[in-house]
Order: sequence, then C-alpha cells, then structure tokens
Amino acid sequence: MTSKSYITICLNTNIVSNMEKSILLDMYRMMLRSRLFEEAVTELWEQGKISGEMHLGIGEEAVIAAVVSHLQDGDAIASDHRGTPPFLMRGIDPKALILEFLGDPKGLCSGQGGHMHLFSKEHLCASSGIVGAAGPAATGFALSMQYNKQKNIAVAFFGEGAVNQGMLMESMNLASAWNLPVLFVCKDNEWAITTPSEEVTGGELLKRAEGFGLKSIELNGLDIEEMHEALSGIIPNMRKNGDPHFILAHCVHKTGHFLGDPLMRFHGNFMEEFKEVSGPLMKSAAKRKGASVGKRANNIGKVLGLIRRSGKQMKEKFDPIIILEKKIKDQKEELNNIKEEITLEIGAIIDESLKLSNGGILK
Amino acid sequence: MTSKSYITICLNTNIVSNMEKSILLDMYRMMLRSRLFEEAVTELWEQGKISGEMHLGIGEEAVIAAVVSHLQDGDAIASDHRGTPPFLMRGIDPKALILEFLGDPKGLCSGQGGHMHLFSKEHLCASSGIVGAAGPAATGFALSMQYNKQKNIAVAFFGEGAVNQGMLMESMNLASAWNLPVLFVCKDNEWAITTPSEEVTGGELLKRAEGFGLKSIELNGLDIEEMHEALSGIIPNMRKNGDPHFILAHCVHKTGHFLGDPLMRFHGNFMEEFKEVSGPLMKSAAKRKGASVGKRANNIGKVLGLIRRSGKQMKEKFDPIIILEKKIKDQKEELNNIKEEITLEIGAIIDESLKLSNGGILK
Amino acid sequence: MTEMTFAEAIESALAQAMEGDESVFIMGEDVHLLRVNLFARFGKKRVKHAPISESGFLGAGVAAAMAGLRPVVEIMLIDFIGVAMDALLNHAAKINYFSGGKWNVPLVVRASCGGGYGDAGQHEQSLWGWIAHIPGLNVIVPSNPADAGGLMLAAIQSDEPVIYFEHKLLADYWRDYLGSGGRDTVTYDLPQDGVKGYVPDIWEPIPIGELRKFRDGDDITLISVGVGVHRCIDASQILENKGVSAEVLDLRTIAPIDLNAIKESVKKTGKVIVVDEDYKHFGLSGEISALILEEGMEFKFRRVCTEHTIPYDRKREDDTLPNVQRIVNEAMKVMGS
Amino acid sequence: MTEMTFAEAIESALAQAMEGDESVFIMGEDVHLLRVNLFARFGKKRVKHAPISESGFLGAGVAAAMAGLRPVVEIMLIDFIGVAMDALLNHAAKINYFSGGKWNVPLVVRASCGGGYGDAGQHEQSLWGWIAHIPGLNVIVPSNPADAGGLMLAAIQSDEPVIYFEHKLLADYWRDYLGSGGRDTVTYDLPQDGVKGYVPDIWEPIPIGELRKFRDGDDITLISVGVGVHRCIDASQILENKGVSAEVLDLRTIAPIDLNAIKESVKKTGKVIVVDEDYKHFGLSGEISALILEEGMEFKFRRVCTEHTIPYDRKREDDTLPNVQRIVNEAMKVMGS
Ligand SMILES: Cc1ncc(C[n+]2csc(CCOP(=O)(O)OP(=O)(O)O)c2C)c(N)n1
Ligand SMILES: Cc1ncc(C[n+]2csc(CCOP(=O)(O)OP(=O)(O)O)c2C)c(N)n1
Ligand SMILES: [Mg+2]
Ligand SMILES: [Mg+2]
Repeated sequence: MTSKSYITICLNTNIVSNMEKSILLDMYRMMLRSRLFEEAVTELWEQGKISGEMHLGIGEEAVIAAVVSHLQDGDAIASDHRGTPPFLMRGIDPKALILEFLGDPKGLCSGQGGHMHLFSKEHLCASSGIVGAAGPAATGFALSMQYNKQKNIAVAFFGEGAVNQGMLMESMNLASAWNLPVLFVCKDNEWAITTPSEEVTGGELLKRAEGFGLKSIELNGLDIEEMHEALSGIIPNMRKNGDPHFILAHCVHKTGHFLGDPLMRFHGNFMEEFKEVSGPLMKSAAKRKGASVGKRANNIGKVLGLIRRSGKQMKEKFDPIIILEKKIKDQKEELNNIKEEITLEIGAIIDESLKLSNGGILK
Repeated sequence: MTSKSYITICLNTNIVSNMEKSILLDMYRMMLRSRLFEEAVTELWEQGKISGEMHLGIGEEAVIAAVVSHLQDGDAIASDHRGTPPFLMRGIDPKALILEFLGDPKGLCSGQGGHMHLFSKEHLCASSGIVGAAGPAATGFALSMQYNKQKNIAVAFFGEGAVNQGMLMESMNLASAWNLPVLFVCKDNEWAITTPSEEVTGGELLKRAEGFGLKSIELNGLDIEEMHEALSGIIPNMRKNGDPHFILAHCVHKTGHFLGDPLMRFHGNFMEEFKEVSGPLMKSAAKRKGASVGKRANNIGKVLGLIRRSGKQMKEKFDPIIILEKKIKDQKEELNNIKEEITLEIGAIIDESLKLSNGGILK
Repeated sequence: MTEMTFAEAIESALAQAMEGDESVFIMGEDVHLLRVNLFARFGKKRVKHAPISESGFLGAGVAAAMAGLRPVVEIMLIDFIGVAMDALLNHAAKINYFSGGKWNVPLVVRASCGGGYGDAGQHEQSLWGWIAHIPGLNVIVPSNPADAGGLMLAAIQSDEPVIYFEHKLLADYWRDYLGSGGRDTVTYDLPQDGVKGYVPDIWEPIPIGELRKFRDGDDITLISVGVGVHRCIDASQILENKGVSAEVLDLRTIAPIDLNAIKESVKKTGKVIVVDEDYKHFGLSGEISALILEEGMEFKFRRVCTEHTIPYDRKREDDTLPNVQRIVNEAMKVMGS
Repeated sequence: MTEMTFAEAIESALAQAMEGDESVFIMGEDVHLLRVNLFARFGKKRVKHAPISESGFLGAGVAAAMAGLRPVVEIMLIDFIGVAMDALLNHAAKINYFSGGKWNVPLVVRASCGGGYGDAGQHEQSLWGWIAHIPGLNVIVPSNPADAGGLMLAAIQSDEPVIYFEHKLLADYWRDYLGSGGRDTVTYDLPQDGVKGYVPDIWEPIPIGELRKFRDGDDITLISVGVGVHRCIDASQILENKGVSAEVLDLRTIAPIDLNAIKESVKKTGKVIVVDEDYKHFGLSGEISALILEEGMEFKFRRVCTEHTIPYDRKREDDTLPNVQRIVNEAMKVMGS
C-alpha cells in the first residue's frame, strides 16, 4: 500500500514558490531538457530507429533533477530501466546517448548495451534492466566510497514495484548495517507495468524502509521545490555522516510503462484498440466452465478499471514541468528563452547523431 | 539489531506459573522428548554414524513446542536446518527420523535427504538447508490453504539471520499482500553461525516485520508459558481470519551452530583447541604489512570476544527446559516419571533403529 | 483442426487444462492483463498477479505444488530467473529425490525467452540448456502452435517440474509488447510456420521427451529447438539448392532428450549441426555431441549458437543469434570435410 | 619451496595479494572467523563479514569492483549461488560487454564446492560447468595447493570476473567444519596430493586457461578438475596394471578451456574419458566432446559424472560421485571397443 494518492499530491503542491528563482530556473532547464530529449527519443522510436522496450522518465524529472543537481564529482548513480534522465542530467554526452539508442558503434556503449543498459565509467553511472538491481549496485559503489574514505554518495533510482524485490531489500539492510552513503530513491508512480503496486504490496513502503533502520522521508516528487529543498538538507548531511537515506517520492509515468504501452494506447484510440482485444476477451469470458457470471462481470470490470485508472497519470496537473511552469509563470520570458534554447540544442543533437550514424536505420 | 538481550529475557521469565499444570506437563513432555532425542542423535553423531552438518534445536524447544502443540490436521510446517524438533513434535515416526539420519533406505526419505532435508508429505512437513527458504515454502502451503478454503495455517521456522535473506522478506510481503495464513516464527538466538546478527542487521526485526504489514509480536522463547499463551491466542485467530503473523521469539542454541561447532569446542577445552589456531593466527597477525598494531590487537580481541560470548548460550539459566522445571518444581514426581518414560522410549527407538539399519555404520 | 497463433495455442491449452482441473492456476507478474482472456473467465484466484518477487512466488509455487495444486508460475522473461534460481536449483529439482521419491512437485514454470527484436543481452537470453543441466527438471521449448499447446498440456499434467520456454519471436503479443509497441516501423525475421499453424480442436498432451522430425534428409542432420528449427528449415532449402539434403530435427523437449531419434538420423547422415540460440559452451550443443559419441558413433559435428552476450544493435544481434547464413556455412564446412 | 595444505596455500596467496594491493578485500558470511588469520592481520575493513544476503552483497561486490576495488566475495557453498545468480548472470558477466568494453569488473567469487562428506544434494554440488555456460565469466577449479595459490593470485589480478571453486574435500578446514566437526569417527577418501603439497615461497600468478598434464600416457586421456583429477590418477594406476597407459589432464580452468593441450593429448590417444563431479548433462563433459569434435578429430568418448541429486547416505553418495572404479570401468569399455 502506498500512502499518498495522486489527489493528495496535487493538493499539497505549493503553487506559490519560496525558492530562489535562479535555482528554480536551473531546475526548469534540467527538467525540460530531459523532457524534450525524451520526446525526441520518442520520435526516433516511433520511426523504428530505436528497438526494443523504451522506458522513459517523463513524469519523474523533478525527482531526478532534485537528486542529480546535488551530486558532485565522485558520486555514483545506479539507475533502473528509466536511465535516460539521470544519465542526461549527470552530464553524459547526449549524442553518445542517442547514438547508443540507435545501436551505433559510436554510442555510449558502442551500441552493445542499448537504452536499458547504459554505462559510463567516467561518471560512475550504471543502469540495469533487472528490477531491483540498482540497490546492490549503489550499495557496492557506496562501499567503495566508505572504503576509500571519500565524501561521496551513491544514488539508487528505482520504482515502488522494485521494493518487493529481495535483492533491493537486502541492499537496504546492508547499507543500514554497514552505514553506507546510499541514497535510496523510490520513485513511486503506483504502477509496476500493469499492476497497481498497492495490490501486491504489504504495509507501507516508508515504514518498511524505516524497519531497516534507514532515515526515511516521503516527498511530493512532482514538486521540484519540495524535492530540491529536502535534498539540499539530506545530501550534504550524507556526505558528512556517510549514512544511508530512503526517499519515497511520488510521481507519475506519463507515457505509461514504456513507449507503446498497451494500456496507454487505449487512451489514444479506445474503440480501435479495444476492438482488437474485446473479441477474444468476450469470447473467453463467455465460455462454459469458469467463474460465476457475476464474477466474470467483475473480472471484466476490473480490466476496464485498470485502463481507466492508467489514464490518470497523463493528466496535466500531475506533470512536474507544468507544475513548475505555473509556479514561476511570472518568469514567462525566461521560460520561453530556455525552451527555445533547449529545443535548438536537442534538434542539433538529433540531427548530428543521425548524420553520424548514417541515419541509424535498420533496414 | 535485535531488541532484547539475554539478560532481559532472563529477568522477564516468570518463575511462578499461572498456567494449567496439565498443559505445562504436556509441554514439558514435548520439549524433553525433543531434547533427549537430540541428545541421543548427538551420541550417534559422535560415533560417526551420522554424517555432515548436524544442526540441533536444543534451546529452541519452547518455541517449537508452543507452536506445534497448536497445529491441527492439514496444517503445514516449513522448517529451516533445525528440522528435528518440529518433525518429531509434529508426530513423525522417530525411528524413521533416526533411520534417515543413519542414511538408511528405510529412513523417512529413504536415506536420500538426510537431516537437513526432511520431508513428510503426509504431515505437510518440509525442510531445507537453504537459509530463508522456509518463507516461500510456508507461503506456498498457505496459498493452497486459502485456495482450497481450508481453515489451516502454515508455519515457517527460521532464525534471525534468515531475515536478511531476500526471499524470506519477499515471502513476508507476499503473505501480507495476499493475506495468507502464514505464521512466521523467527527464532532469534542472536547468532548466524559465528556472526552476531546485530552486527549485520539494520533496524529492528519486529519493526521490519511490521513494515510489511504483518501483525507482529516479540516473545520470550525460553519461556514456554509465555509462548504457549501467546499462541493460544494467535493461531485460532489465524484460522478464523486467514491472516499472517510474525513472531520474534528469543532463544538460544545451546550446542552452538551445529555439532562440532568450533566456537563451542573452545569452551570444552580452550587451551587445547586454541593452541591449534593460535599459532597461525599469531603468525599472521605479526606479518609486516597490514593494519596498525593497535588495530591488530583489537582484531584478536574481537575474535576472543566472540569465543567468550558464544559460551553464554550454554548457561543453564537460558535453558528452556530447566526454566520450565523450575516453574513446576513442585511437580517433581511427575517430572521424574516423564523423564524416565521418555528416556526409555528414546533408548528403544535408537536400539531398534540401529538394529533395523544393521548398525548403520559407514565403514 | 483450427488455425491458431502460437500464443493462442498456449492459451487455448491452458484454458482446457484450467476448465478440466480446478487445481490448475496461473501466478506471476501482470498475468491479469497478460492472460486477460483467462482472467476474465476464471478470475483472480486462478489468474493471480504477483509482486516483483520472483524468488518469493516461485518458491511459493513449489510448495503450492507440493500441497496438491498445479501452479503455472510465470517468470516474465527467463533472464529474470537469476533472482529466483534457488527455487529451481535447490527445491523444485530436488524435493522428489530428497523425499525418497515420496513427494512430487507438479509445477510448471512458463517463461518467455529468446531474441531477435532488439532488447539486448539482459532480456533476450535462452538459457534452456543452462537449466537442463540441473537433474530433476524437465525442459520444453516448442517451435510451433500445435506443439506449444500439446506440450503445455503435457507440462501441466506432469507430476514433475517442467520449465516451459515460450519464444518471444513466435508469440505475437510478446513481440508487440517488448518489440513493436504498436509500431509498424520495425520488422522481424518471423518464422511463419512457428507463428501460426493448425492445431487440434481438442488438445492432447504431447509426450515429453519425443522429438519431431521436421524435414527428411539424407546428408546432414540439423538439430534445434524453438526459432532455431525454422532457421534450419530455411537453411535446408538453401542447402537443397547446393545439392545437400538436410534432415531437420526439432527436439521439442531437451530434458529429457530423445536420443534414439537423434541416433537414427545420425546413423543415416553421419553429420550433425546443432543450432542453439542458447549460449554455445557448456550447453545443449555439447550435450548432443556427447550423447551421440557415447553411443560409439562416428560423425562430423559443428554448431551454430550464441557465443557472447547479445548486443543491443539489431544488426549485430542478427549476427549473434543463429541465422540461416551461419547454418549454411557450417553445413557446407561439414559436407566439404 | 614450502609444504602447505590446500587451504593454507589459498590463504597465503590471498595474504600476498592483500599486502600488495590495498584495494583487495574479502567479503562474505562469517569471514571474520573463516579467514581469522587474515582478519587478525588486516581487520574488518578488509575482511568484511556480511549478513545472509548473498544477492545483496554479491551485487554490491560487482559494483565495488566497477568502482576500482578488487573484492573477493565469498559464497560459502556454491549451492547457495541460487539466491544470488542474477549478480553473475546479468551483471558480472555482462557489464564489460554492455559498456562496449569500457568498464571492467575485476571481481573474484570464491565458493566452496563438491561432496564426499555426507552433506547431501543441497550442499555438495559442483556447478562449475553450469556457471561456465554464461559468457563473460572465468571459472577456476584447482586440484592442489600450488595451483590453488597461483590461480587465486591470477584471479585477483584479473580484470575480469572469476569464479574460483574450492573443493571441500581438499580444504581441511571445510572438511572439519562441515564434515568431521572435531570427530575422528568419520573418514573420507582424501586425495593426498590435493590436500597437501609443495608451493613456491613467493606466489606467481598461474595463467588462467592453461591446463596441466598430471600424468603422461599413450592409450587414453582422462580429463578432469578438482578432486576428479586425483580419482583419475588413482584410476590410471589401476589401468597401468591392466596394461593401459592413461594420460591425466587437470584442466585447472574450465572457462577459458585449454583446447590446444587437450587436442594434443587426444591426437595421441584417440580416447577420452571426462571425469566431472558436476552434473553429467549440459555441462563440462559435453563441452569437451564438442570442442574436440569441432576440430574434426575422431575419438572414443565416455564420461563419469554426477547423474542425479547427490544422496545423503554416504554409501550411495560414493557411488554417485565419480569414483575410481567407475573411471576404470569406462576406460576399459573405451579400450575394449
Ligand atoms: C527481476 C525482474 N522482474 C521483472 C522484470 C520486468 N519488469 C520490468 S519493469 C517492471 C516494473 C517495475 O516497476 P517499478 O519498480 O515500480 O518501476 P516503474 O516501471 O514503475 O518505473 C517489471 C516487472 C524485470 N525487468 N526484472
Ligand atoms: C542461502 C544460504 N546462505 C548461507 C547458508 C549457510 N548457513 C547455514 S545456517 C546459517 C546461519 C543461519 O542463521 P539463523 O537464520 O539465525 O539460524 P540459526 O542457525 O541461528 O538457527 C548460514 C549462514 C545457507 N545454508 N544458505
Ligand atoms: Mg512504479
Ligand atoms: Mg540465529
């Protein structure tokens, strides 16, 4: 069970900002750059230039930006399957990322890893498509920092679904027992693919983390201000004390689980998409043996409920960038300048990358 | 960090009993039978008739007896590496156990499983030498009970060290999320082989269990009265509600981790045993490169501290059977009768088993 | 006879098993939507969606099977078995033996596998030979709808643990889920006979441990499973043009393995190519060579397998996975030598 | 030259590595006492005892290695790798490849293995061939003190992940710990040359991937690792009496494997027996047959391996693990045919 619903988050979001404007603008720049970058990636993906599952971080930019903006040289990141935003924000060459996504030998990982397996030794940034693996990885990075008496921290980014994965829980215990500077960042978007995590999660995640002896805090991950402020306190303290922390940050994944998420496709074109599944579904539901009629109706209702519910995350009011734009709407001009500048930058990145990779198209 | 020390347990033990005498005598019988059985097993082991690691449950009889005495037909047990007491108390043929330990084809598992891998389909009793495996196993048993709408429960027995194993934590979450009738029984003897568990455990285990949404309770596992009373409440309730519970029961392992435990051997004959290790130890500690002299002294002190500390569990005041005997010392005659009767029974079991297995001796 | 896709066939056999036996149920991540048709019909008790706790729920599946249920536990991608291997290695595979043969584990583990759609090395492994190394497990790798359904039914009816591999390139919904995502801008090298085919109206279990001769031939024996079988068929057509008559064997189950049928073919051809999408070394291909050799037979042998981590880049991926060209090349080497 | 036990040799090489390189450290359950001599000297930072969280600390070891340390992570018994396999399968083995060759994982995993002391099938597995199936991992199985030390040093110095198997029958402290427990009432079939032997005064790394010819012979090649090598030696003496001259190869490392040296021997003898304490099917023995066959060589082949779950009963255990009699029998079969 996760403890805050979308509604609460929304209500709690400060709409008048107290934070220094320059910081907010910096954050805006980081978040927007990530967003526009991932939107450009989406286009490449749509064009068939990127293969496989493409998981975006659209909707969790405030969480990532707040954390990454506090990182220093020697800090490490272990990311889950939504690696683009942290890698991009950490300063990794965007062209190297695009080339990697295109499967080009000039890509960040020579085209061998792809978007789920991004690695930059130079930045101590690693990622993995195995749910929960970010926990042990960040713990190992933090162990080396403690070993070498560095004042660094290691960040683990993962979803609320991952907290049910044994190795992640083991790593929370390890970090606590060994007092390692791991920042466990749980991006709670309430979904694990098509599973509402509350249906398969016992207790509350914050209490679970506390049960491991971790200092834990729950934050509105859609509100960059709340996130940034909290981390301004936490991360410098971690450097000093070398101790682990757990953050439960509520956010959304606007594009669904991954690009082409079937649940999300329904929202684009419900009738068209539903037609395809409804035939076999109704046929199966009408077969002789099975549950009672009432239960079957319930089952179908449950499926439709999931589709309906999945649409929520697309709402503008849960978009961390729109929320921030509202907060600093008096800065319209700066915002527009930033937008223009980043649009240009990203356009150039994509163009150059495509040129470098000879179009990157798989015949 | 475990939250009660031996001292606390000791102080908390009721020395005047409030419980019905007949129940206490029944418990005494169960516990003593297990104890004398395992002592007989020890003898066979010493004689070389039993091979491999032999982990006893001596010191945790009150925990096992309190739980098992509340079980009914159709209930299941998933045990860890200390399987003898639960299997014996659950009513499994003691000769079949001894024959199994002797590796005899007529043993419980045809001599193929041995003492760490005991299975009785008839009793729904399974065990495993893999730390933590009892969690998923009990969860699966409980799932079948829920599936079949039985009013049964499944018990998982495991140590406090096992709670750091991912699959056990995953199973705590599963049982909680699916509301399965699993009784998680953590026998906290403060040690995992030679590791004091508090040194490698973050937070407190009770809070950890609560973090999974489990109803959790801490008990003095050396006091059969406290244990029995608590379970008289918990288990019938679980049958009614089908929900999971977690018990943190403090106890000891009197014979150390397993028979022949090197730490425990020191207590028998310190000088003799220490001579063997001290040579290489001192030689290594005196080598040129390495930690500073002060640290090395500390390291050796830590080792000696572990030896010293391991002796505590042998103390009579932590023996659940002696504690019970004191409580009902006014029943001297009954106690003696029981003792005599069980001694005879076990003697006969061993004799017959040895006869059946032709001495069971591996040349 | 009806025509069905690979995925429909599995679902149809599952439905038949579930309607015939109340103790059959499905458990795994997202199964309420991955198996939405069965979910609509049977409900959440029998199509049970689980947290991302593979070692927890696979371990629970082992015990549920011991308690008399017939779980079909889904490990979404076989690559993820790494976190839950203990349940197979030390429990499912051993409990019957440890119990002196007295306690069965009638468990099915269903896992998608295989590559060819650009998801890279942590999501496209095959690992069937790896898992077959462990005594006590049955391993099934169907290559077409009819086998997929019949073997699923056999797996469910078996009193032993069975690991059932579902190749993602053959199963349209996986391909769409993990590869296309609704796009028509990506293409795959799809084996048509694997993707769709005729199946019986009522499923009969196909005996576990019997291979199927897919094509008759005299000069060389191509042995494979899953998508590899279709690559072999394509290769055999090219070989035909080069005057080489290739026999194609689809093992269907690799543990147990149908040694007799292999021997028969090799007796005729004296030449073997094993085409295995799983890793080359210490796996299926080596095992086949050893089994034949132990029979005292003499034969030429080559193999076409995955030799290193599967790269993300689709072009290099196609070169890494066994492909028709590589099979033809190896076959010609063996013929020439 | 000094005489050392198998366990002393490993410890001595470890000590040498640790004193020479601050980044080398040991992590695992109970290592403060299992490695008490090193603990006394180097302290808890470098001999770090861990909770029973193999997937957590092995995964952490992978990342610590990526960050520049040289962890020697102990998995107490290789059987327990089931709970932590993901760290090897999907991370240690793949990160170098995934990173485009830019990021190394200089990790050593040290695990005890093997049977012969009555601990049954969940605690006596070998699994080296199983792990060698995964591309990207090096696998070492020493059979004697000199190799054990030299290969441990090589493993630590390697920039690639290495899985180092320590056979419990060779390591006295494991034998005592898990078998005897201070008793003198139990006995084992101990290979004396494996248990104790001469070692160099200063350790030099032994190149990973070079086998060692343990005995010269002309008629038949016996190939093995670990305790199996000594069983082969014993068998070869019996074979000698029967007029059969057996060559014994100790692979020492099975991934990579020293194919050239194997070929050389087989060219001479034309007959191969693989003796493998790991499971028979889909493993080392099959791989060896395939590698030789692929070279186009003709030879006779048999294998002596563990064919099912290892039973608890010591008598049946001795029959299950490769033993001298079984080796002699298979060798005579091959000679006779
Ligand atoms: C061990 C493992 N199990 C299952 C998967 C398949 N899988 C990929 S992402 C995902 C959901 C993850 O949910 P969450 O952690 O909440 O992250 P989110 O995708 O919501 O950001 C699953 C089940 C996997 N990659 N690894
Ligand atoms: C997965 C796994 N890791 C390690 C071991 C080795 N081992 C056996 S018992 C044990 C300690 C268990 O401690 P605890 O759970 O507290 O039980 P206790 O022995 O104290 O009763 C360990 C580490 C194992 N059997 N399985
Ligand atoms: Mg999520
Ligand atoms: Mg304990």
